Amino acid sequence: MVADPILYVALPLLTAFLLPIIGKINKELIRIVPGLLFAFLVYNSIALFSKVSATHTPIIVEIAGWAPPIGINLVYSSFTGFIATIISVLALLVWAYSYKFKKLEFDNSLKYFVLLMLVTAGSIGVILTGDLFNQFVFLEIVALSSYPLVAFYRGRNGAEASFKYLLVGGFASLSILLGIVLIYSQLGTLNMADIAAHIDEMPRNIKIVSFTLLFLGFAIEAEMFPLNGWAPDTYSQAPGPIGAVFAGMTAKAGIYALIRMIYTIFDFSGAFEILLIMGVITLVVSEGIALRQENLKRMLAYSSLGQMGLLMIAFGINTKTAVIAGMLILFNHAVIKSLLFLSSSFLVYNSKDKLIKDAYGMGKKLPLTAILFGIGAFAIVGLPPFSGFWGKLYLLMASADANLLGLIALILAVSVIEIVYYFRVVNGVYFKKSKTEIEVHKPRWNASLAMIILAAAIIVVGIYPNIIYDYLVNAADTLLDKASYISHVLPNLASN
Amino acid sequence: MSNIIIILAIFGWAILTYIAFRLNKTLGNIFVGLIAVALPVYYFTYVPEDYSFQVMGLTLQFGFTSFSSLFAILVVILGALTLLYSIPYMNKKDRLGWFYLNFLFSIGGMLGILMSKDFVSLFIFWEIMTWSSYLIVIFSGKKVNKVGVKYMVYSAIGAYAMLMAIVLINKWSGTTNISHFFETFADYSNGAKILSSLLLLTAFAVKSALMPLHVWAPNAYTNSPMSYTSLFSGALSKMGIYGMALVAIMLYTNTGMKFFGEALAWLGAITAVLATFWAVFQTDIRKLLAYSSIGQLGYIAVGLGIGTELGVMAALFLALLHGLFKGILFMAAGAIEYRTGKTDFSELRGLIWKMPVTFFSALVAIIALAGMPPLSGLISKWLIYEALLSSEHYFLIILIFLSSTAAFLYCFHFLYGVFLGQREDDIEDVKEAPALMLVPMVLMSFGLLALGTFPGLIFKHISSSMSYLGFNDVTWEMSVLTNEWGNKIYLTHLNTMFMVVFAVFFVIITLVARKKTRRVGTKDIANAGEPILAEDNYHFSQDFYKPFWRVISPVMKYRIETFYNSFANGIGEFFQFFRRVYTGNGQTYALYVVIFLTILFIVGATLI
Amino acid sequence: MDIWKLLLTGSVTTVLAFVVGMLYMGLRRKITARVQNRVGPPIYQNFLDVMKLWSKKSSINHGFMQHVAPLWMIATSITTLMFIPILNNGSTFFTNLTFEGDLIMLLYLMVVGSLGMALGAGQTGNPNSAIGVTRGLTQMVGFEIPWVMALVALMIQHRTTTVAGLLDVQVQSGTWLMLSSPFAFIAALLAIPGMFRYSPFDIVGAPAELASGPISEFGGKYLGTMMTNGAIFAFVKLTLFVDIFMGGASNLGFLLLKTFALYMFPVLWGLVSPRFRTEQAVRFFWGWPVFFGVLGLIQAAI
Amino acid sequence: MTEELMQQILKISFYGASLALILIGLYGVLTKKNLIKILLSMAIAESGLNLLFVAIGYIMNGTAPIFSTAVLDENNQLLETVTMVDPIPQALVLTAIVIGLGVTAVGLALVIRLYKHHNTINIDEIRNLKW
Repeated sequence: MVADPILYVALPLLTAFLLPIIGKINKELIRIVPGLLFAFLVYNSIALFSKVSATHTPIIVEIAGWAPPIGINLVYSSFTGFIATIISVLALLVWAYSYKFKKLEFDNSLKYFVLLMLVTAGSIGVILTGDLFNQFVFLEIVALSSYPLVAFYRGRNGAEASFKYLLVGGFASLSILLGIVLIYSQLGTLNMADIAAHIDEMPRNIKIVSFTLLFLGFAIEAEMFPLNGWAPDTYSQAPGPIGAVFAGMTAKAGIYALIRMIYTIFDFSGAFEILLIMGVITLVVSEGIALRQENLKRMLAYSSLGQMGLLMIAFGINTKTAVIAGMLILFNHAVIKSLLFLSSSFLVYNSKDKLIKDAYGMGKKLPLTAILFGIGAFAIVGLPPFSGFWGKLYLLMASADANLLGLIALILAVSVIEIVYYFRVVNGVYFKKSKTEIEVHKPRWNASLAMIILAAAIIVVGIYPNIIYDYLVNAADTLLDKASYISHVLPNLASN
Repeated sequence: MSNIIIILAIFGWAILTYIAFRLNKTLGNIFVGLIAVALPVYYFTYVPEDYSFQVMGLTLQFGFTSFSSLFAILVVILGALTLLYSIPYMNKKDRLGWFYLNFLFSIGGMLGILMSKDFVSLFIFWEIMTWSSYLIVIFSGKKVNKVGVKYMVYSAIGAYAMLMAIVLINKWSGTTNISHFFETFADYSNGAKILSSLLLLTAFAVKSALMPLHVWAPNAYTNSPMSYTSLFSGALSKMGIYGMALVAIMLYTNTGMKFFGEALAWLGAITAVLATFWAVFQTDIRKLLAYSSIGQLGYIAVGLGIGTELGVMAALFLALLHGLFKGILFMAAGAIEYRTGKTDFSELRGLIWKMPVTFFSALVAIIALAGMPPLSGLISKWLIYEALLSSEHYFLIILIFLSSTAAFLYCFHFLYGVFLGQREDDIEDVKEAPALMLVPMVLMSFGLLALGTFPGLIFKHISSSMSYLGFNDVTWEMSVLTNEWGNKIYLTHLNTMFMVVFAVFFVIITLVARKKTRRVGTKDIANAGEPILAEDNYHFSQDFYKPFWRVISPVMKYRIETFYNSFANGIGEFFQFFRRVYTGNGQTYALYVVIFLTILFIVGATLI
Repeated sequence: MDIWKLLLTGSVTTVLAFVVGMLYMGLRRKITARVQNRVGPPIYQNFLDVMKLWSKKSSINHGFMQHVAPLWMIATSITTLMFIPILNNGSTFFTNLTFEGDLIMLLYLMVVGSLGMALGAGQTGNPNSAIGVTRGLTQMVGFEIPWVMALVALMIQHRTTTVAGLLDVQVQSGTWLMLSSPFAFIAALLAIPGMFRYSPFDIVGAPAELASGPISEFGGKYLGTMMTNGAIFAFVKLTLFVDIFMGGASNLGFLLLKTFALYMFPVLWGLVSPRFRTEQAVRFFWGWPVFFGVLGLIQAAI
Repeated sequence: MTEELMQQILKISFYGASLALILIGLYGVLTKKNLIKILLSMAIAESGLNLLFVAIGYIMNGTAPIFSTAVLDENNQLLETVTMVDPIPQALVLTAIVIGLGVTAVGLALVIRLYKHHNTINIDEIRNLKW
């Protein structure tokens, strides 16, 4: 079978548009075809990623035969491939999970899967593309398909959340577009490598303005405080699996765009400090606010924001160890937070307000889901032998290397807060009596399987992290080596 | 290789046990019994080997040192006995598989800690031990948040202090190897020395419930099943002592930072005094024992803090001994709970008639705890006092003495309140605990008796482990104790004397007027001429040490716990206020974006 | 160690302690009576009492712990006695086990009897007994502190923990420790009444409140044993104190003189003082005695 | 000279107009309480942005960026250079317009949903999700 980065984007988009037609043939195909697609994406990832890992050179695809900087290109390197692989695996699991999810309520699987495919394609596109405007377009695809997903259920406040997202997301797109316009006006190119190679030709003022605008736009997508007001609402109102999608895909796309911009495109060393400081603020504020949440999904959302803060810290420190830590946290966040969102959806399946109280007593009624949620909670607070621990350890080691003692203490203090609110929930799930009589909904085997795979990944990576360590190191090397990125994308530039 | 295998085998067996309990309770119990037997057998027969491997670019190393194997003995023996004890004790409960899973995980975690030769694996096993013990603390499902989360939070504070120390050490010395850290510690800058050692000390102090980090302990000890609390207080808290010994001796005593050792000793002494005072006023036997544990751990900290040869010897001896006698006492409390379902002094009385074996085990343990001859407690106390005397700690010794004198109060309270006093009809149905619960208690009682006269049995191990800490050729004799001034006590003579006189008088007093000795009930007492009615009970259980309370209540009203609670609440309230940032109005969020952009422009103008 | 010699000297010492203790207690009753303007019993009255108790045919027993409590106490007292030097001249006759233990051990050994007593009293089921025991233990926490402070001061100053060592110090320097370490002596002296539990520290027995407290359920042979023990233990305490602070004695005459002089201190104090409440007693001991104890420690430190 | 001046003035007026549009849009988004007005303000800001983008690529007297007839000499050299506006901004703006349209459409759909759910389109009253 063929494996090509372009398929990541092309196939889901194509399938998304064909799906209504396929649906006419057989209703069941609406559910099956996306699964086949995602399975193919996973295959695609594995094939490409193993190739990239073996050769240590990125695969660069020039779309429509135009070589960069004129044409649009996709860059599949150890770094982007790692994230793309996570996203495609996650997409497959989310598909498996949401196969017939809430089917009884109303059957809207066509919309759902179309949107899911669009989000996946958009997220992977953001990560793979080597063109700034193209990245903007993919981000907009992500955003545009996220808005309806958030407002998917009629009965909830989804529309409200979606509208807030749209409002802030509108700012993001304005800001990004403006930044792109400024860069284009000065350099006349939109290719990232090309911009990076010529960035010092830009007047300083315009460089700063465009940097600021791009930073703002991507920071909104990356859920940086205080730009993340929309995020808790969307996480809590979207359908259960979509929470996992947001945590594992769209937020990843946002943070990727942010770090790609800071690491590769611009050459501001102060940008790392901004990222670091904003990460710290995001972390502390979000985890602190999560402390007294009554809504389970909202609590998870704030916790997710906190993890994004950790990611920003990791990438803000800007050393190799820190980037490895960042990749690990990115992996953990994608896997663990997805598991938490997926399992918590069943804990509060039939509850209207998704309150933590409603999950009480589910330990007996939904033993498997509860234990999976428990594993997720243990992992996210960083207890060994779960994978969350290694991320935290590496981040701390990176902070220590950078002489940031206060940061270490702060991260650890925040972890204590995390323990408090997560363990309260887990305890409640197992030991508190359920007060209201809420009908439980047992996960189907496909949903269980998706969650078990995630949990298994957490445990396996936790016990034996060496299996991903080499990939992480490669990814970190790739991200940090700006020159080789440019030279790989623009082989002619060096000779000129 | 064999080192890490034993840990993995325990973890694997834990999971197998879990599965076995899901299939069949008897099968599960057989699995538990097997590991209980296999653990000591394997431990005492295998040949240790070092092993190391790479994880995430870090080197993890395993292998027992002469020092850690001392604690491993305690863990293995106490672990095996508590497992045996658990079989009947937990038999009526649900979710047994879950219980034993965590039980075995915490044993494996403890052995892993002792086996770790580098900080990262130490931390990993430390955390495994912590969460598995946490899961047992909340096993009963009662007070899960108030007690369980509190335990987890304090443990996390400790563990994270350790983690911070680890990453700093890794940065400073480029490796996380423990012995390398100790060897190069002298080269560190002063700030690094103080910071790293204090962080490590905090971590270990939490586990060993040193004040002011003890807050979790009484409730956590009380809340977990007694069969586990035996291990919890007896062995698990000793992991803190293990680390504390390393820090206190390797870092403070051996590198001339005596001041911190002194501070540790003072903290230990204050812990001993205050915890003992609190133990005196407890009305629940489990809490009494829990506070008593804290106090005893304080003694150990004193011994480690002063860091002289005798002091360390005393601390290590007491650490092992405490495992034994507190093990017995918690088991006894468990047996009482098992048979009567009660643990409050106001509901218990007169059980000596019904549970004599439990009583005598508890009596032996209490005598050892109080430090009286002819049992081994005397030796630990003696060593501590001699250590303090010869290192001229005038006031510390007074504090310790105050604490151990006050300990008599709760010792009597425990024995009297539960086993003695006026019998009542409600205990008529109570039976002696099952044999499998008695066996561990009795075995450990014999251990205490033997050590009371022949402490050399343990001194042998202690002296070899102290060579690891830098005390070479520690002198010891089988049953003679010698202090630094050459004063000796001959335990054989003392104990023989006592027992012979006791035996002689026992014969005399039993034989004299044997036939005319009337055995009467406890309601047949001198009561100003008034007979006690059947429905009355004059058992003394309320306000047991009221006068003493009146004396020391001015001190006792200051509780660090209230301070911690208000601090935690303050944090919660602060963020509660902060939540209002998220107003729920989309326009406000848009406004934030604009404000952020403005700030970013201002900051951005300074970018290079 | 020659067992037979120990048996002989030990027995003699025990008998000596018993007789002296009994006589002192008789004297106390006599003196008390005289001060209160009564005739009082003859000083040998206590011997008669013990004989009567031992020869009583019947006794009440509530259980095993009550059975062993008295002999627990007497075993403690006799064992303790064996470890205390009676004379300071190195006489081999009264050596017993003197050189095989030290003060710290003695401190602990001396409370073993109290534990036995407490358990025995506890088993009788009489609430007065238990109350008495709690009071006794509380009071013990009080007086042990100044007492130990004094001992610690001496032990550290003279770098020995044995009674024999402290005796040697006094013999060689020719000065009693009560003169060279006056503060420690005062602290210890003030603790003595607490040990003897005479008024104002008779809160354990407290005849009017507790009906003689812990011993209220003991009779016959049990009470006889306890009285015997009381006599021996009184001698033990006095001799120990004399050994430590008053230079010991080179012959039995001096020993009697010094111990009697010391014994009069709690007795005479008791005659003129009403009973403290428990907390008052503890507060008393933690007041001036501790103050002097601290002074003693400071003196030793300097 | 005058042509260059003209070009400058034109550019500046283009820039000014687009900036004004963006600011108007921002003002509307931040102050208007009506959801539809907010959406419209966003659309205004976006068109301002698009205008800016096109203006950057604009060259005075340039033709549309379409290769129609190239006048070549026998050596295949261009005889006459045709001034074309930069094609890329136009292409990109086209995309941006489409995206903006999509956003507006979704937004309006959401407004309908919100109106059904809350019976109001005042943004201050739609605050079920907070804190």
